[in-house]
Amino acid sequence: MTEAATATIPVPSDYKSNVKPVWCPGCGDFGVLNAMAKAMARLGLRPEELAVVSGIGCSSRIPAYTACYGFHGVHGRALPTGTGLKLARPDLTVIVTGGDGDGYSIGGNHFLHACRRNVDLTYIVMDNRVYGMTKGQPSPTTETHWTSKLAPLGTGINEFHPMAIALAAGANFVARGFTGDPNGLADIIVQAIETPGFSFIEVLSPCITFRPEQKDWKKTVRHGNLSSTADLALAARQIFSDDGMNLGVLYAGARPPYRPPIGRGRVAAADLAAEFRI
Amino acid sequence: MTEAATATIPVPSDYKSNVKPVWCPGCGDFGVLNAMAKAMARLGLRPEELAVVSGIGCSSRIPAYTACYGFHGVHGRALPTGTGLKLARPDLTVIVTGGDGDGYSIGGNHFLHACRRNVDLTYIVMDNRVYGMTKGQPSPTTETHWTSKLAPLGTGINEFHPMAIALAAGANFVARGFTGDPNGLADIIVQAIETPGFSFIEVLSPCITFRPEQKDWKKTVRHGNLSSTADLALAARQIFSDDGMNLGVLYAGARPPYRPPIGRGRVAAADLAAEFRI
Amino acid sequence: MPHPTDIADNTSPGAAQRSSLSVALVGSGGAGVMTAGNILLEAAATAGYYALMTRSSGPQIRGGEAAAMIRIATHPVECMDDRFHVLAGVDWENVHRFAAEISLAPDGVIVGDPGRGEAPLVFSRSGAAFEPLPLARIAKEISGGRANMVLLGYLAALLGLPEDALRQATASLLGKRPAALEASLVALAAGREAAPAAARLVLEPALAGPAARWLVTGNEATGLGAIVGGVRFVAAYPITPATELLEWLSPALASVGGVLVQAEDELASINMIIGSSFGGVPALTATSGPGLALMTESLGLAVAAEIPLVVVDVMRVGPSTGIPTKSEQGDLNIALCGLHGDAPHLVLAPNGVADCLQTAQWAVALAEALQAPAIVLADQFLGQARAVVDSPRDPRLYGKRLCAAVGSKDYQRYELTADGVSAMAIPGTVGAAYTADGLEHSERGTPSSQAADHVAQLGKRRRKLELHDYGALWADIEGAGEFAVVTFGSSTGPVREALARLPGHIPPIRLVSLRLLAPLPRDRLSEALAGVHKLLVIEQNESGQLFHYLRGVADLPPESSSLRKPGGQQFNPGEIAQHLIEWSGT
Amino acid sequence: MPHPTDIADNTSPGAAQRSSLSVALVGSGGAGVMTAGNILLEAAATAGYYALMTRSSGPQIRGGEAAAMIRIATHPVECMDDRFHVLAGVDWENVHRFAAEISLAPDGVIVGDPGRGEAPLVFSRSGAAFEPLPLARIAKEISGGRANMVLLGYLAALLGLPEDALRQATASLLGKRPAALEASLVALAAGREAAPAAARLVLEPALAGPAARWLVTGNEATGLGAIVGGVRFVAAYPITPATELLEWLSPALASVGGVLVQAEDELASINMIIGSSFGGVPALTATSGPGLALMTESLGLAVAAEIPLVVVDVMRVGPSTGIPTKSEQGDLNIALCGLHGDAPHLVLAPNGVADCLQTAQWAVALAEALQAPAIVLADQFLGQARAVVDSPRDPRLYGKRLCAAVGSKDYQRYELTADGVSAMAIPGTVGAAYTADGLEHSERGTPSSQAADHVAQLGKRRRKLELHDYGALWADIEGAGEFAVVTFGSSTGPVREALARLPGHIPPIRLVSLRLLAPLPRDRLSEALAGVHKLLVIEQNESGQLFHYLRGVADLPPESSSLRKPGGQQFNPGEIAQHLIEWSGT
Ligand SMILES: Cc1ncc(C[n+]2csc(CCOP(=O)(O)OP(=O)(O)O)c2C)c(N)n1
Ligand SMILES: Cc1ncc(C[n+]2csc(CCOP(=O)(O)OP(=O)(O)O)c2C)c(N)n1
Ligand code: SF4
Ligand code: SF4
Ligand SMILES: [Mg+2]
Ligand SMILES: [Mg+2]
Repeated sequence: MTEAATATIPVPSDYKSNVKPVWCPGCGDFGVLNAMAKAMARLGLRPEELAVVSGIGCSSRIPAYTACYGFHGVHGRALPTGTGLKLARPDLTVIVTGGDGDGYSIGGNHFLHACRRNVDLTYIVMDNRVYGMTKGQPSPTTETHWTSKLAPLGTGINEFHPMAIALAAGANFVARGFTGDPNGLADIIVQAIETPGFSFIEVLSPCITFRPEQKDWKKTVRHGNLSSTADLALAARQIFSDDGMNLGVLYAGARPPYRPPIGRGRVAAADLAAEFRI
Repeated sequence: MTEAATATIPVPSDYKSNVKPVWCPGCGDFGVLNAMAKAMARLGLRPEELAVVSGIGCSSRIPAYTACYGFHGVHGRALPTGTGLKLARPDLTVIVTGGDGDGYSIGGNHFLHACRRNVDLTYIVMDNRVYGMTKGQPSPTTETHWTSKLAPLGTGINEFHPMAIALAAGANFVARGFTGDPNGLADIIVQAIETPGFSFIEVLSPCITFRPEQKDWKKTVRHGNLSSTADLALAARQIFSDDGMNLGVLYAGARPPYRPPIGRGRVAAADLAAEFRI
Repeated sequence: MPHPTDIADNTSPGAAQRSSLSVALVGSGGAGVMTAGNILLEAAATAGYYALMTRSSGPQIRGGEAAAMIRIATHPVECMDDRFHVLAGVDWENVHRFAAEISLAPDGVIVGDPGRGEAPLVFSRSGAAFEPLPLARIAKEISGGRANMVLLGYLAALLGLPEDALRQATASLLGKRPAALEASLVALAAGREAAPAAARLVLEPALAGPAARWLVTGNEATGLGAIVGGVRFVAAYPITPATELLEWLSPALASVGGVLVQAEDELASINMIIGSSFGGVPALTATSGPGLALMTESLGLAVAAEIPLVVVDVMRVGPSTGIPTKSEQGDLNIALCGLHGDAPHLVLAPNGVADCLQTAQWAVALAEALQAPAIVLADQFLGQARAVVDSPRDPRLYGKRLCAAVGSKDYQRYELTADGVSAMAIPGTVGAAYTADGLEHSERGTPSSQAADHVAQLGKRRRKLELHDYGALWADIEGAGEFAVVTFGSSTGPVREALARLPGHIPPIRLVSLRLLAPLPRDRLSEALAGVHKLLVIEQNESGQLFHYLRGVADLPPESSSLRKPGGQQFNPGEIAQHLIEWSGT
Repeated sequence: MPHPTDIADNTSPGAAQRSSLSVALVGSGGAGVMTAGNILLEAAATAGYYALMTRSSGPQIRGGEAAAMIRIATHPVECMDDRFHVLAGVDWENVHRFAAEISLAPDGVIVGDPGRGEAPLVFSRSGAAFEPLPLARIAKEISGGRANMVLLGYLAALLGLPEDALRQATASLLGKRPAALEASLVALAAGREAAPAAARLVLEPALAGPAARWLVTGNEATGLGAIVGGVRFVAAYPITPATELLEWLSPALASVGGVLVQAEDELASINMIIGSSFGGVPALTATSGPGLALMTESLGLAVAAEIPLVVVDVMRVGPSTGIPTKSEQGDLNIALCGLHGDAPHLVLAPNGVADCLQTAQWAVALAEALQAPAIVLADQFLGQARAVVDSPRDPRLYGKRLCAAVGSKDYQRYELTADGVSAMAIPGTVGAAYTADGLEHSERGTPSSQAADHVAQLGKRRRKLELHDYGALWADIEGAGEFAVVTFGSSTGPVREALARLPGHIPPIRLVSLRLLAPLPRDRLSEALAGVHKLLVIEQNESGQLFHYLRGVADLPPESSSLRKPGGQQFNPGEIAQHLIEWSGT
């Protein structure tokens, strides 16, 4: 992004870097990158006021493709990293990104506690129901009967329901988007960022290579089928009849975010020694 | 337990070892030990057919106080240990035990995935809403405003709802017991062990030392207020109006447990080499 | 002093026939480089040659440029040669990225379609001659014909691989798709026809038939060794480059009545196998550096509670996420010293593709015998290299645990026995119920904070490892003389070959390749190094982890030094030979 | 050859006054042993003495038997004495459990209520005289009177502590409860009255007023050092014996405008502080062995992505859960070598209670200057010991990071600078946005799988640590001569005192106590050991982790050996002095 751009009205391309994505041609994550850039432009934030944090996976490569400050950490720990960053630097807008394996398998505990802690973060999970980066193993959201080398008979395990868990754990904003609809997804991202507290967006983002059948998602998703509510019980009821293909905002609550007292103390560090003097 | 006892009708004391508990006098965990012993006697299993697995915490000391095979592992990992044991030894009855810190904080991810995986285990969490062993820090179930040295202003974080998470994650049996009612708790444990798949029991078990106010639980709990259902939506609705003091079985499903194919192969190990021969 | 390239492996440099030839096949995504490479490898095997194939690809997740690097030889090969004799490109898109990995011999050949332009300068400046081959045109003339197959036919002819072997290999790999197979056979023939009648690069005839050979990867060999050793339970979390090991194990275990579970993370993996092993079923997990790091807390539990288990670390470039697709021997430190507290355990390393079998099997046997965790340090090179090897010798080592008998009187799980090994009661055993504990404990297993119990149990756990007789497998020892090289793992291949290139070298140089790294058999090492006054430790990492470890725990000859190279690129025999000449000359 | 007890610290053994006296107060749960101990400690401080208190308790979580062990001296003390001069029991229930920790001097005194029976044989067989004191009876006569206070009054008189100091200390600790205070003062007086007029165990008068002294624990000193060094963000998960450090930090950080978050586990803790530090706010976590093990993967990330941070490991007995309440120096291995791949980082260790402040502060400064993680190895002894110390010197070391300026042109986060340190852009800085990465990367930070980038970045990360000038703080060096002892951490106290007990010892013995363990300043160590031909490495663990590390990376004198002792019980000066005499005599 050029110096001049900060003065003019920002456009999505201001939020993209010139690093070439390693993604397979046709990967759903391209659309998520586009939607993020659109959302950032709509919000009018400067790229350097934004930080994009991730773990490891194809989807987790996204930070370097934005023009924002980025952090590409270790597998499964994006949420704590984002949490630490936001608590220490409340002035930044922090977006945490990653995949279904990163977020729900190895990172599941942090997902639970991030929802509960309700720090003002936006968490975008690119769900392709597979481990793309390690070449096609089942993730928690993989359908029970999907077969793979590692699970030749399918997993035999019920799928994980991220939105249900997010609700039960206390996320303040819960939505589902689709990479094939970057404008709709950008709308959701804008709303998520603007809603204080922990916002969770599940994005259906096909893995063209290991789950080519997901190309059909563009036919099976139902736009705007989730209706936004601030009533937790209502939201929970919607989730019970959800088959994973309904798009939109499910829940937007009003729980005040966890705000750290950073920067508010008045004592000089050296004065702390007083209590030890005899 | 003596040799002779295996032939006669078992009594609870057959299931207790002679190791003296390190618990504070009055600790709720004594009642849980008693209830477990009662349940085991009612089930009539031999102690050596039972394995009790735990993590670290006051509550996690329980295995050595039983006369069963016990495993006292590391903090937060009791569920994977129990899972590995049960998958490798489907003939054993495996009970996993621990505290709210062990199970919901450091062990939260395994809780999620154990519910989802639905291996035939019974998981008993002694919830005292505090870290007893490390002397009084807040746990995920600690009330937002409870103050402690580590969180002098309270945690400022919403409490974790174990039963809601267990339901959302797919546990097959979900119940709440109270240590002050060892008979009622024993009933629940018997039912949990008899129900195939993953059974989760939240036990209100006061920490007399760091949460002395929990002595009042014996007045505030409501016996049998949860009504057992196999309908997930109904169970979820009950959870919405639950204040944590209702006792009983909330949900008993019929999802078939995950059964490993162990022991069913017919190929000799050495024959696997055939595929590599030129 | 001869330059190592002068003393290269080819017995008669000027001659028409060579005992080892190396080919790199490159092309963009979808060009079929890997298929061609696999067929070439299998054809070489069928024709009675030894061979080795490694792969490389661009940064793209899938569909990017790829390289299949194949070495074919009349003798066993455990590493790539210094230089490639042939670079064959289906096309040249982005293949400059492989420049560092593919160094061409000056008398080498570059084969490519003139219609695709010239090979990148990084390759052609080696002096290799360009042999134009109109791949596209030839392929087009064949219905269903593909350029990679034409190129392969040409290559086989160039190398002098029998036509039959090539057809057989093609049939074996493409047999399930008859149409593709037919078109491929035609394309192979067309390629062969386009080859010059008298090629400069021809292999010596293979010495024997392939009767007693295997075509296997290190990961597969590790998996097989584990199962033969007795493993019946595996819990693991996918990670490059260990995933293929798990993917091989999953159906293989099922077929022998075992089970593989995909865990939610590595913390779960290691604790699941602890659970299985506590239950009496030998268990294993496989991972790479990042996953091993997550397991160290619970490895300590396995030490303290005395639970046998095996962790295979297929090492990749570190630190942190590093370079997942490249090899390095950088996890030696964490494997040896990564546990908190005094936590003696076993660390082993296979030193070749086939040796992965024996080492994994031995690891299972040792873990079970000593009721301790064993870490096996394989690496990306060994794990993913596919090789034609002599059929591995069966070490006849099986997991055998000392178990408590039914009704043992006054059973003490952690009894202070002379050899440190105490009987383990398997759940279900009447009269021997106990609680395994990671807290320090008395002989009975009851938690104890008494220093005396701590001292006694620490001693027991150390003693059982130190007193065990590890036999001859602890190291491969070759040669004699006052100079010696110590190495381990995948560095052994190039070191061994470097030494073979210095026949009759004065002074003679011994080789010690360590298979058992911890506990280090210090006495045996001293014996193996008796009379040595100059020692070189060779390893693939930046900081010299083996060198410092050996200095720390063993008595090395006063003149000991270190040759190391970070990962990302394997040692080649030539650079080691060069170093050995300089080192032994001073 | 004199026996070390003959050369004990008391300058005139037979005399009425001593320069150091040690008292153990014991009793069952609720007996008030800790309150009495704390008052005694503060009274000693008020009276101008140096002092040290450690605690021990039975296996019960709460309310079990307890022991407060207090040493009072006219000179600074950093360890307990070999023997206790007084054992004072409110009662004797289960206190035999402390036998290993409380060894009584033959001329010692046992004080107790005859109504409670005799002291356990393990104590009385030392030959110590029993002094009966009817605690219950005296306490009963005082409204609200408690036995522990009567005992304390008696003890103070026995030791010759001024009455004023005792009253002042009591007021300071019980001031908030006036009724309890009043009763206590009466009880103290009653106890004092019951004491013999001419006691055999009297302290020499204190040498100076307490003006420039602190009463502090190592954990508190560590916390203060961290904050003064610049830390403003802490994320941590409770674990014994680090919890008190966190509990001190929580309100302290809030008061200076920082924040402490309780994380869900140690994996979250370490990554939260990585996030904070990436954001420009210096950050720390504290844990013990099991937690450190969980952090090593992400410590590797901090190495690769070059994120400054501090991890304090308050070591306890390992392996695994071990003995959480006892001290050991067993995490040196994991701190030095526990990361996968080649991952150079900083490891420091405080060598005394007060030194915790300086070392923590230095760790923050080094981490920030070198953009690398620093591990501080404190331990349970240092962390939980409460001591009267000279007010610590302010090392004036503060975290200062090289930051990228606004609008840096062509900003390269991982630029290959001469000293290896490159400017870090703090989020918000215009024109310098970059992505920090744990994958190997180019100078710009873009992931790279090229061996050349790997070699360059590995070199950069090693170089910045090796080229830094660590100044004089790397070690405390005392004495001269051809014999030397190297040690670290809490072993320094008893080693130093052992050496002080051998004044004029021939041969003279040098002391090197390492504060910076990694990177080891090899040249400075060589200098410090110049002329030494016999070296002894002293540490508190079973396997000799420091000894083997030093052998591995440094050039030690040929005659180097190791003195070690597993944790659970601290070294005492006498046993070290004894060993030094034997070792230096041969
Ligand atoms: C500790 C650790 N374990 C395992 C891995 C290997 N790994 C890398 S990415 C990945 C899964 C990625 O799946 P997901 O998060 O769904 O991302 P996707 O590639 O599908 O976008 C795994 C298991 C790792 N890097 N680190
Ligand atoms: C890896 C690790 N982190 C931290 C600890 C310290 N620790 C021991 S028990 C415990 C919490 C116990 O709380 P809970 O599970 O609720 O059990 P309770 O004592 O309340 O029964 C903690 C944090 C540890 N042992 N290991
Ligand atoms: S493997 Fe799948 S998720 Fe990964 S880049 Fe390719 S299409 Fe996308
Ligand atoms: S501290 Fe609390 S939980 Fe622990 S034993 Fe005592 S009463 Fe029970
Ligand atoms: Mg995915
Ligand atoms: Mg608890």
